Amino acid sequence: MQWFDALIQGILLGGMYAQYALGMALMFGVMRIVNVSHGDLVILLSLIGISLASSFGLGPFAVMAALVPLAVALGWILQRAVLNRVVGEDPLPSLIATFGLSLALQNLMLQIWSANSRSLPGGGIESRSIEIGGIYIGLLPVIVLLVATGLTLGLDLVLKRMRFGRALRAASADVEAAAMTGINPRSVYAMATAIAVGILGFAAVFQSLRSTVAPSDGGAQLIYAFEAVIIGGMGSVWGAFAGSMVLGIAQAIGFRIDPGFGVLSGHIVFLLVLALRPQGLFGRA
Amino acid sequence: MTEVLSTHGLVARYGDFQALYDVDVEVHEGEAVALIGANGAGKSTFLRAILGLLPVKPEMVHLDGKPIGGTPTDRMVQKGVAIVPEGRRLFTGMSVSDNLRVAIDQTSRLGRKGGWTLKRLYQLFPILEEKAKTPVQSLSGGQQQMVSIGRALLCQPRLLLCDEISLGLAPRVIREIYTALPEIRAHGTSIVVVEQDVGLAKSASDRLYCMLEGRVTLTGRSEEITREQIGEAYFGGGHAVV
Amino acid sequence: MTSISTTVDQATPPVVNVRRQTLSGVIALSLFALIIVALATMAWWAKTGTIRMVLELCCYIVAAQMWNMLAGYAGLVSVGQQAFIGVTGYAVFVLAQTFGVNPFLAIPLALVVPAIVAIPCYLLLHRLDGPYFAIGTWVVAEVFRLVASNLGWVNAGAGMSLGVMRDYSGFERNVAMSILCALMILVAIGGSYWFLRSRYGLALIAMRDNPVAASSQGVNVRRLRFMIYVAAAVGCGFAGAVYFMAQLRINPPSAFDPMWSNVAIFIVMIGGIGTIEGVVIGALIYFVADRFFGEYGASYFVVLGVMTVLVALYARTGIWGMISKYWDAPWFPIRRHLMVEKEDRS
Amino acid sequence: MHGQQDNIPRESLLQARNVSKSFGAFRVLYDVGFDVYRGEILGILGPNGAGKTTLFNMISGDIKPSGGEIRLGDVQLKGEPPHRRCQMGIGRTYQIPQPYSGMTTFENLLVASAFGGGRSEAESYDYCAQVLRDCELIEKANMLAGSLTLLDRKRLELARALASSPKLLLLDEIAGGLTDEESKDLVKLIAQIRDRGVTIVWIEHVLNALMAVADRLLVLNFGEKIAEGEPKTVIADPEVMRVYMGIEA
Repeated sequence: MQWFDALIQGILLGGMYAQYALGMALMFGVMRIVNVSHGDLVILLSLIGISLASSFGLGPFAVMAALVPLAVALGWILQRAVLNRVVGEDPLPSLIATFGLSLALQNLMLQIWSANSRSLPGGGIESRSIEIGGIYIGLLPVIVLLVATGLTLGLDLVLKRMRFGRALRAASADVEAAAMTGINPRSVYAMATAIAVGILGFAAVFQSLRSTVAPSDGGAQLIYAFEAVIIGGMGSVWGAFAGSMVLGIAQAIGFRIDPGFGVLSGHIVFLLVLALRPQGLFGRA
Repeated sequence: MTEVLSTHGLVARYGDFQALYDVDVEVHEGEAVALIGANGAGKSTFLRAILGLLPVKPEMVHLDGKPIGGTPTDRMVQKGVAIVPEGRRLFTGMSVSDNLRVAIDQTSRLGRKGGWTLKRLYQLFPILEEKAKTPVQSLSGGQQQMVSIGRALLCQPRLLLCDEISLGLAPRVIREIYTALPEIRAHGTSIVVVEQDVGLAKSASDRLYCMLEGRVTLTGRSEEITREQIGEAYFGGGHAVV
Repeated sequence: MTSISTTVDQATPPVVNVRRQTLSGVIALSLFALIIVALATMAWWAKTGTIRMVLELCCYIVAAQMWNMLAGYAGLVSVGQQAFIGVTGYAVFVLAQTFGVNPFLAIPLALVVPAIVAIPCYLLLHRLDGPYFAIGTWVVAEVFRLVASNLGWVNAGAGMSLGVMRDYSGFERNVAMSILCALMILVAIGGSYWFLRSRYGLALIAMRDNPVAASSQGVNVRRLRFMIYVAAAVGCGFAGAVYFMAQLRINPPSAFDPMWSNVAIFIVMIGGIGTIEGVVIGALIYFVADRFFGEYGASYFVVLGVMTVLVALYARTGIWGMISKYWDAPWFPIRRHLMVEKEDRS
Repeated sequence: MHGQQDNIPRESLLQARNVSKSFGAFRVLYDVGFDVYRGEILGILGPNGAGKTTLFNMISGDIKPSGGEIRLGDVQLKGEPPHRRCQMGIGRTYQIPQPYSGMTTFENLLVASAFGGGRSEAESYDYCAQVLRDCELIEKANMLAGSLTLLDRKRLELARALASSPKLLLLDEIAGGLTDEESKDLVKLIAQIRDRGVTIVWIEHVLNALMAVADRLLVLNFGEKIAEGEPKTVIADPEVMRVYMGIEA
């Protein structure tokens, strides 16, 4: 029973991680870029959300309504101003640029919001839970999981069905050939990053509802997103989703064994996947 | 005849290495021009330079008499220049129809009009309709080439650049593909074919240019140029072709 | 190829001369020797505070040079070298404090640890592509931090102190630190220079320029990358051992602090990746900036971050790259300049 | 012709048997088998996309065959990484020159000499200077390889392959774009290399150059061997004429 509970909690936790991982999988799939400041962007958005909530007395969903468009704009600017200049064969420039960005963002946040942990008041939804057969399931984690599933489904549909999705897939298969078909790679990239960061707008609200955030937390979120993408196997949004579930379950079970072992057991599953199935659990060999 | 495309002293380099030297080529409306030459002669580089994939000065390439050298590739496509690239360069992981849809998407986004529709394309290459849902990577080489040509046609080009479309295909398939060229020209599209196969190039073109070492060494009407002239231009002075 | 020379079958080809050193190199090398001596004798001419500051700078230079060898030559971009810094730091504390080994003997002994630990790390991580490799190294460093935080015999999250150092007088400690500084710089900068000048340096640069061609020319690219990774782990370990010995305290967050990577990357990128000169320049800039602006804390790091972004966007070769474009006077010349004599054959 | 006499028993240096290669559904080489005899120059002809370079890549170890086997003397090459094959005596050039652009011409050769040829550095200096002279690159010894012209890059490819002291030298289209005079000199140089005991396989489009020096020819089309043997006989083959330049005989 205890382990079944851990499994459920793990899946719910996975819903949170999926919201970080989707954007990372998208950006890597399309541009072969890993944005090191991915986690810092979540934290930045969270802190902006918290400030909005406290200054204007907004509820969590109003904050989300404000935050997601802001995140989309942020992503678009990030791509136009920085990443479009460093996309290319050599992974070093993009890595260094986003690394520097991460350093700057973290310290900028420290300056503005101080090192204190904060959280978003949720008006009670963060503590409500339902009991099913002796297992307490938090309402908020369920919402998180549902939103994550919806986002994955939506992104998958966009990629498969929409004009923009086709352009994105074309650019990720062969960017030069895509340009030869009339696609402007830079705008497609900008849209991709706008979506990737836009998803972080949702993640930021949920992250700051379910726990506290502090300027230095970004690194951890980046690592979770990264682990989920690798565990799931690069190449598809559902791979990233499934990888997030595995990571969440690994952490939840580890946490049951020993509270100090939670995050570590996620890392260990990641390293095991790397050792035994480097293409990822659901990736093509 | 009016000129669709012309290059004037076109020079292109990869880093420190100069690949094209003062190349002057012109393509008239409705005309088919062949570009021949050995490997490394600069034929593909020439196409890449036109398409904005290599940095060139604006005045080096004219489209309809206006300087457009160095315009980004996607904008060149919008201006009506499409390419069937060497090696086909299809979007792997996507179906035949999705590969074609990408081109349709872009022309409709930009409001470019033209005579090519999916239906018409399927009439030209009926096999593609049959394989519409098949992922492109599991097609045969010839079918892949048809997708690549189809994708370029759906960009509604006024000028179609074909880079070694016979490469690695069986003679029967090559014939099949080359018989589509007159049909394409019938739409008023000018064509530049880059070929290694001299016979094919001669029969498919009105005029031809032979390149060697980044320079044009021979040009003239295709039916007037002799095999000996080509041999000399192809390999450098003194060599006879077989 | 107008005249194929008849020397193809000539039994004794003319002896050729190859120039390896330049005037600028000789000057720089003399300065380098002077600096090593100055470092080694710091205890006799500098204050304890200065020695500590210089020691910190030396540790950063070593970490930066190791990152430079990894990212600038071997194409292995790591952001997790703190794993080896921390592990070796801990090894020194365990050896000296728990097992009573002489602390100065403990440093060379502890260097075995990163060498061994690096092997499984590399075997796991080398499967990851460019940017993923980088984050992978970070995960490994996090694993080390978390393990150290949970491990009872290194006192878990509370960390350890190096009480045994109290057996030595302040002067004795200063002497040790001075000599260790000199040794570190000698090994990291001198050693890298020696390596880059050797035949392996040829292979390393060839591999950086074109790994496929290098391997078809007989260079074992996979082994060379592996060797660099292990060597960089040991180098970082050396810095970690010295740094934490001077600190007298170690705990998981400080031992495995990602700050090490931040600083190393800043130094190398600003100075100029893929050159030793770049590391020296970058380290000096960092040192000066840290002295004057370090007190501004966070905003100082914002500036460092923004500068790193700008370098990645507009000046990939860093300061030394810009200098050497106009001024061909390397401080650490590694070229082999063939002296071609005008052949006086008729 | 410097060809081998038929009455001398020929010793096979390289054997390829049933070699095939596919990339996904795309078949590049199919069931190709041939021998390269010690001391000969084997020319390989074929249109673009016939699988010639793929064949070289499999001999040098850059890619793995999908089927079949390749032997060097008595050694099965399967599983040997490229650097080992180079040390075993297989030297190659690339069709698109692959210089170490940040190193000088001289240093480019040193890498091959020290690692492929197994020489000490001091020995390499003399040897590489000699190879540079032979390949007419000595004047450019201290230039960065990245700034060489295409012609010099091709020379560098050949020089670098020679610096690794190969038993078997694989040349991938090194004559393209040379003037007539230059290509004659190249032929002379290649003959000299062969006379020093190096076995050569040469992929080339410049037919006259190949005809002047090859002992045998092998023609590929669509990944299959369509002809092999005495150059004059092979080139007169109507199938070869049709395939090679699309000229109906």
